[in-house]
Amino acid sequence: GQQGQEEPKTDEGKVSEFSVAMVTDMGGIDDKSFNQSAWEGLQKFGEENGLKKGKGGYDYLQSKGDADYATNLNKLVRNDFDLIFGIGYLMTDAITEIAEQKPDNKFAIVDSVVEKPNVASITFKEHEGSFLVGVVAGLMTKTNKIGFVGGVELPLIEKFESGFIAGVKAVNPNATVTVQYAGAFDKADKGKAIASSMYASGVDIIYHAAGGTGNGVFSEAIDLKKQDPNKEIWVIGVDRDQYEEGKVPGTDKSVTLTSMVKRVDVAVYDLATKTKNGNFPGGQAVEYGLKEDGVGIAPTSKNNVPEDVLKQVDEWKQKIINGEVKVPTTRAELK
Amino acid sequence: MLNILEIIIPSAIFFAAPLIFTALGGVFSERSGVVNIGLEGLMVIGAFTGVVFNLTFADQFGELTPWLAIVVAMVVASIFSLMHAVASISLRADQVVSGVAINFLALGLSLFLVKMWYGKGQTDQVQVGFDKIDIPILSKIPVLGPILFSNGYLPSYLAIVLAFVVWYVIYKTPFGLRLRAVGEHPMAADTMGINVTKMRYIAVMLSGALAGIGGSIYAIIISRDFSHATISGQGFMALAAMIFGKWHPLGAMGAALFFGFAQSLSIVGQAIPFLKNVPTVYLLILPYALTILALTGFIGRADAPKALGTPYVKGKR
Amino acid sequence: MSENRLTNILVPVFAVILGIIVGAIVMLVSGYDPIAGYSALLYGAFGDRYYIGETIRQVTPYILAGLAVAFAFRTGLFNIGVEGQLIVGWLAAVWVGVAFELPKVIHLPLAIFAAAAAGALWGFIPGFLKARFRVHEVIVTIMMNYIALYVSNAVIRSVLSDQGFKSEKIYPSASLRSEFLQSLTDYSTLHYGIIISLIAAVVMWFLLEKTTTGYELRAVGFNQHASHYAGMNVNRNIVLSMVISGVFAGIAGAMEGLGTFENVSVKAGFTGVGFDGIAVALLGGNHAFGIILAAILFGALKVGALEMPSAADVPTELVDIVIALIIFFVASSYLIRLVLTRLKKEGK
Amino acid sequence: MEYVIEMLNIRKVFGSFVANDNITLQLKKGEIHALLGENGAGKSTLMNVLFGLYQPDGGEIRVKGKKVNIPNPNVANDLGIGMVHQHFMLVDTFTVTENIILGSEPTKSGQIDIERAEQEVRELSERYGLAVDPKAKIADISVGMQQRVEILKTLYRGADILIFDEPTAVLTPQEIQELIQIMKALVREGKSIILITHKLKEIMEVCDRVTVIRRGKGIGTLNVSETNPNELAALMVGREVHFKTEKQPPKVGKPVLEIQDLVVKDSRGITVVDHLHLTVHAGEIVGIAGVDGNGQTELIEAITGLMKSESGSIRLNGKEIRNLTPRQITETGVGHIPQDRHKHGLVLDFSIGENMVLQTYYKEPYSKRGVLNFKAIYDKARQLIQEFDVRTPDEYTKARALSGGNQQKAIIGREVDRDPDLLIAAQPTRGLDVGAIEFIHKRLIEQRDRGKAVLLVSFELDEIMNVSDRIAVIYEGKIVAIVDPKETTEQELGLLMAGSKRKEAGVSS
Ligand SMILES: Nc1ncnc2c1ncn2[C@@H]1O[C@H](COP(=O)(O)OP(=O)(O)OP(=O)(O)O)[C@@H](O)[C@H]1O
Ligand SMILES: Nc1ncnc2c1ncn2[C@@H]1O[C@H](COP(=O)(O)OP(=O)(O)OP(=O)(O)O)[C@@H](O)[C@H]1O
Ligand SMILES: [Mg+2]
Ligand SMILES: [Mg+2]
Repeated sequence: GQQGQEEPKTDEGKVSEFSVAMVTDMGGIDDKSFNQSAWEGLQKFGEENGLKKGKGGYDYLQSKGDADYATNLNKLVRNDFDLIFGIGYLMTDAITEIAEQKPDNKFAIVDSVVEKPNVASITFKEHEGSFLVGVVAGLMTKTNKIGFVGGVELPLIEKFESGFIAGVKAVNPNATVTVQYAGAFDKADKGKAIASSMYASGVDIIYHAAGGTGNGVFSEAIDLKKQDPNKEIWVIGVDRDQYEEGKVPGTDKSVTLTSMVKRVDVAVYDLATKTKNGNFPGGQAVEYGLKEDGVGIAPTSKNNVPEDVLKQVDEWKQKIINGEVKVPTTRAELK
Repeated sequence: MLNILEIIIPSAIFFAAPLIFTALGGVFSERSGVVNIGLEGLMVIGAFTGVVFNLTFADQFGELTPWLAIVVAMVVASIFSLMHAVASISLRADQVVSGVAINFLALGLSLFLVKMWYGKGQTDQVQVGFDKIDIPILSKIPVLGPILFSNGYLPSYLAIVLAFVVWYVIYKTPFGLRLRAVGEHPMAADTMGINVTKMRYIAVMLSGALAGIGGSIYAIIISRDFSHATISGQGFMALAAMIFGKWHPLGAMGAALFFGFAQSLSIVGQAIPFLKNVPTVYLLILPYALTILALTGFIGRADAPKALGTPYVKGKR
Repeated sequence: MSENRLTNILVPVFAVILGIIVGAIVMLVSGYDPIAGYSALLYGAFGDRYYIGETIRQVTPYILAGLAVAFAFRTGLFNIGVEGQLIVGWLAAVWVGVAFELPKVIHLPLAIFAAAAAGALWGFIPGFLKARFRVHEVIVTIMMNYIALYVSNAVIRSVLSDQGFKSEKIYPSASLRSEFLQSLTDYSTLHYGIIISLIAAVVMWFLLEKTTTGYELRAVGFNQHASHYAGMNVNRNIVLSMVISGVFAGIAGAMEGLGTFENVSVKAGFTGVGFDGIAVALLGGNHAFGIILAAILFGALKVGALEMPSAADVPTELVDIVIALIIFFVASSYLIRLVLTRLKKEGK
Repeated sequence: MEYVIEMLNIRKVFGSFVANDNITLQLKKGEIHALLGENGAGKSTLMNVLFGLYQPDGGEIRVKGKKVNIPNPNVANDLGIGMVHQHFMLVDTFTVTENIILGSEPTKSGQIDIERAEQEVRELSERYGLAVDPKAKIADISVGMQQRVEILKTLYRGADILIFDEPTAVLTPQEIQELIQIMKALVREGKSIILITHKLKEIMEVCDRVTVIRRGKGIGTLNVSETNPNELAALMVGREVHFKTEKQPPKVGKPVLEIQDLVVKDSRGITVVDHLHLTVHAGEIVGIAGVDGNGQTELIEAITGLMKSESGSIRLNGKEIRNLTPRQITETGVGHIPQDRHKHGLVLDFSIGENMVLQTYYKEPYSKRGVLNFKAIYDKARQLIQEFDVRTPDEYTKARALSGGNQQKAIIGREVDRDPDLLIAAQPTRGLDVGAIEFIHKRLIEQRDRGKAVLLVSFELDEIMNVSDRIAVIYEGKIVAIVDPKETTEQELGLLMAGSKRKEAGVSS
């Protein structure tokens, strides 16, 4: 029957209290990317509402493979969490299926859209954020050669790519952007090799949207910087403020020019609060852009980016917010 | 074109180095007659130890840290390889099986410890790595200098040097002669008063040590942290390189360099004009397809050491 | 004879027990509560009908992957390529599943057949190269794994989707799922694949032990010269062995594609099922029925593990350690046999 | 006259099986001492104990009067004991020198001093007239040469007590003669030798004393001068043994095997069978005499389809079978007792039963529509084990566990039972004791009397002389002579085999 739920094996979870949990993809809550960011949001929410980690409070489950998504989501359902997040587009199918099976539970998915009455979808306007870091790159490149390293060639990543290129072109039409995909989000060696070939061919700024593969980009930039400290090369971080990742050992410098931050934490926090207060946006697709502060450039940017550049970035930001500029989300739109 | 080579060759060498170390380890083990599918796992242990040591002691040892990290990784991995030795030599285990066990155990254990010590799925980024260097004189050679001896990492070059050292040890020294004898015809070696068990233990531990180095330099130079994805298949590629190289140190090195070249070609290729509009998938499968072709075509069959995979039991024919 | 068989059964049992004990010790020394850990594991695997369903679902591909590895083993070949054969099988099954809509009686078998064929092809290549050029099957199968991974990803992107990361959902007519099983196990992803894999086990046993084909395959596995002398076609048997092994692996892929996921998506890395298959085969003593038991054990461990972090906050990796230890003890069965024979002697 | 070696009441047990049961053997300085016994009597075991490969479970060993214990071969070497093993202990991929110095390599600054080693080897081999090339790879040299390398290994380590385990089982008559000279030279140089052999003739020829063991028990030691082959045979088997297997004159029928102009090239493209003609009729045994490596092996592999031939024709009962597959050939009625029982003859990890249907498993009654019928298979196995007196616990035992002799009986049983028109027997009695040999010869003659054609290849001249009705001498891939055993002598054959004297190859072939 539809009402398949059973009592959780321990009833410590008090029904009165609001409990929320999330399932990560293979990244885990420390992937220096959206999983981690999401967990930070959830923790913030938990602490502010005096919840404790675990059943009946706030919690997470990490997946070790595609096969685990459904199982993990179900686990949380069976533990009676009131709101359950699936983090990452990989979770789409699992959420869709389980949402159907458990119409009385509330779900949310990040980075993808699921049209079910009991699912709230959270997506981001990565292209907008990418546009801004594109502006930074366009203004700061010395060689007029800029690089973009993507993880897997997906519509999602294409948003980063197109937004970024648009940003560059907007401020520096005769700069060229070399685009290359590593084919994976967890192949640091490929990231490093790609970066090495890009820098060697004169590129001086690389924007990566490649998760763990990006680590390779950083390590290459750092090694080059160590070899020749006055070499002008930069990396633009993604998802979170990656200033730390760019730190050059033995110095206080970082090769991280700026980062396109994607405030999954904010979004998760918002949605959890909304739901707690009884207005769960079921069936809706909430999109977080510059306007909602869902995306933007990292505050640490000022360390390496001069004032005037940041000023221009702000101007573009306004233009986008008030609709003067429409940022492309696909290569097609870019043309 | 030259410029392209300057990009491809260094990254080829840099891809190859960890494979070379590990494959050389494999040569020792299998030359003594012990199959070592466990290279992958031993690399994992090496990577794990290298990174953890580096993170923990960076402040004490400063620039020395990565080198010490390699040494420690080497030691720990060779101790770990003892399990394989005990199982497959003393307990007459099926060597493939115990190798598989090593692989599972290495990954499970190291991730378990990472979760325990760092409370998360991967370690932090190591701060002190190896520096890119231009080899003093050599890098000044016209043409070749920039292609072969610039923008490299010292460990990469050491790997190549080591291959020749191993070749010398295996083919020129009494130890090498005995090692090969033990792998070809242990009973003959035994009747000549060679301690088969001891030789095989040494060989397996050497393979552990070298795989440990391979894993640690991979982690420290490339991924800079340790996670489930750090070592994913490199051990098997090293195994392939060893067989591809016909259980010969220089052959193994050649094969590893070949893999490295194909790898970097598949990546850098996308930047090369005439390869630009080739679909990426072809470049991605290039290394593996090439290897198969090479083996089928000009390399032909390789002859494994005769006693490979068979535990030695006194007085049994 | 029978005593021998008894030891052959006792060895893995002891191995499992030892593995679990050492696992407990590991938990103790690293400050976790073994009781809590294992009871969480147990609950997560068999705690209620949902978990049982999930466990069986996980067991399904394990059985087939184990059979694939074992079949090659028994004929003297080491097929590390099960992973790759599984991936192409998965792809092929889903391809057929989404390509057209047919009556179930045709569509489902067709999809499974496609998977088997794909796996067979992926096994044929290393088999052929071994037979024709004496190329070491271990390398070729390793290489074929990567090729399978990248090719299937490429196909998913360009053929099965428009630059997307996953295919459409397969038509119900090709699905192994069923309302009945779902209601039975409260919406677990359990599907009819388990029946197929059990049948496969019987097939393997019969083929290898009872038929002339199996006799030839085993003979070639043991001694190629004698087989040649006896008038068997050695090369043909090598190829055949890899092909059949690939068929099992391919069907394992179909289980994922038509049952567990009902689609196929771009993979960042290997599924691991193929490699776990090696472990399953080894623990199962490369014997069809042993493999079923081994698959059940590993399936339960894998699924149960997911409960450990939340319920006992023990890292799931503990299970991988236990599995590794079990394999290790099986490998070192000589030790256990020694002990057993001692015991027997005492008994007399 | 003091003893250099005394093995007193040596006992060695494998599990529950007593391989040596209080055996005593005493070796005098400068003598050649024979150790005689059936297959599995315990000879190799006893010697392995002396050489430190096995530890005795009882008894004591004295070397030059001193009580010693020999935990490993090193100690044996230090005591001056060297062993030439029955199954050679050589690494094929190594050179002669590498094999000899293995374990005690001369070095120069950590590196093997190969030149010096080769020099020493050359000197040694000249001193004893062994004539081996220090640089040659083991894989490329003849069995006889390999054995000399084994001898050099012991001499290199300064052994003065040498153990030879069945050294002549693998040698050609010429090589045997040379070996005997070598042994005599060794004794002249003051060495003492223990010789294991099944060949009484050799014992009579070279040995001073002989110790006989049966089923692991010592029977006694005799002076060779005071005994004779029949007595020795009786002592070791425990019953009367007939060497000359008596047989009726052959009833020769129509030609069964007709070979014309057969040319076979080996893997390196060298012609090894060279326009060979040979005919074998129903009801006769044709023995092929020849020195190893004159094309015997290739001839047989060509007939049985294990090897492709270049040109010519091979007809069986008039049907052309050249270059058919082994199976097609077997089915046209060829039985083959292969030279290497472990490589070709058996699947050692199959049970005896499974081995008994190696060529017939796909036929009724052993299988129906591709499904094996194990009852039929094991019934057959039981019957053959019975008929051919294969000593084995049961038909489910793995072939590996049987002694060479019993493995051989099993193979012969299988081949004979298929009732082929042509039975090819290659080295059918190599390494077997006289009892087993007698049995096998009986079976071959039985086949011939049942009107079958038998082709026998052997390096053992007396076997050839004994069993054959006609002897074809093969030399450099050609049949250079067809002789009647009753009208020839070993001397003549030896010369023919050496290719020196050419007798008109009777056109009868
Ligand atoms: N390592 C062993 N383990 C168990 N049994 C053994 C072992 N070696 C020999 N035997 C048994 O001991 C008996 C004597 O073996 P041994 O090799 O001494 O015979 P042998 O006299 O050399 O025979 P042959 O004339 O065939 O060489 C055999 O019957 C064999 O079954
Ligand atoms: N490890 C062992 N376990 C049991 N029996 C053994 C073992 N090693 C040798 N034997 C047996 O010891 C006996 C003597 O061994 P050996 O190899 O000399 O046999 P063989 O009859 O001389 O055959 P061949 O000399 O042709 O190889 C044989 O019965 C052999 O099967
Ligand atoms: Mg013997
Ligand atoms: Mg013998």
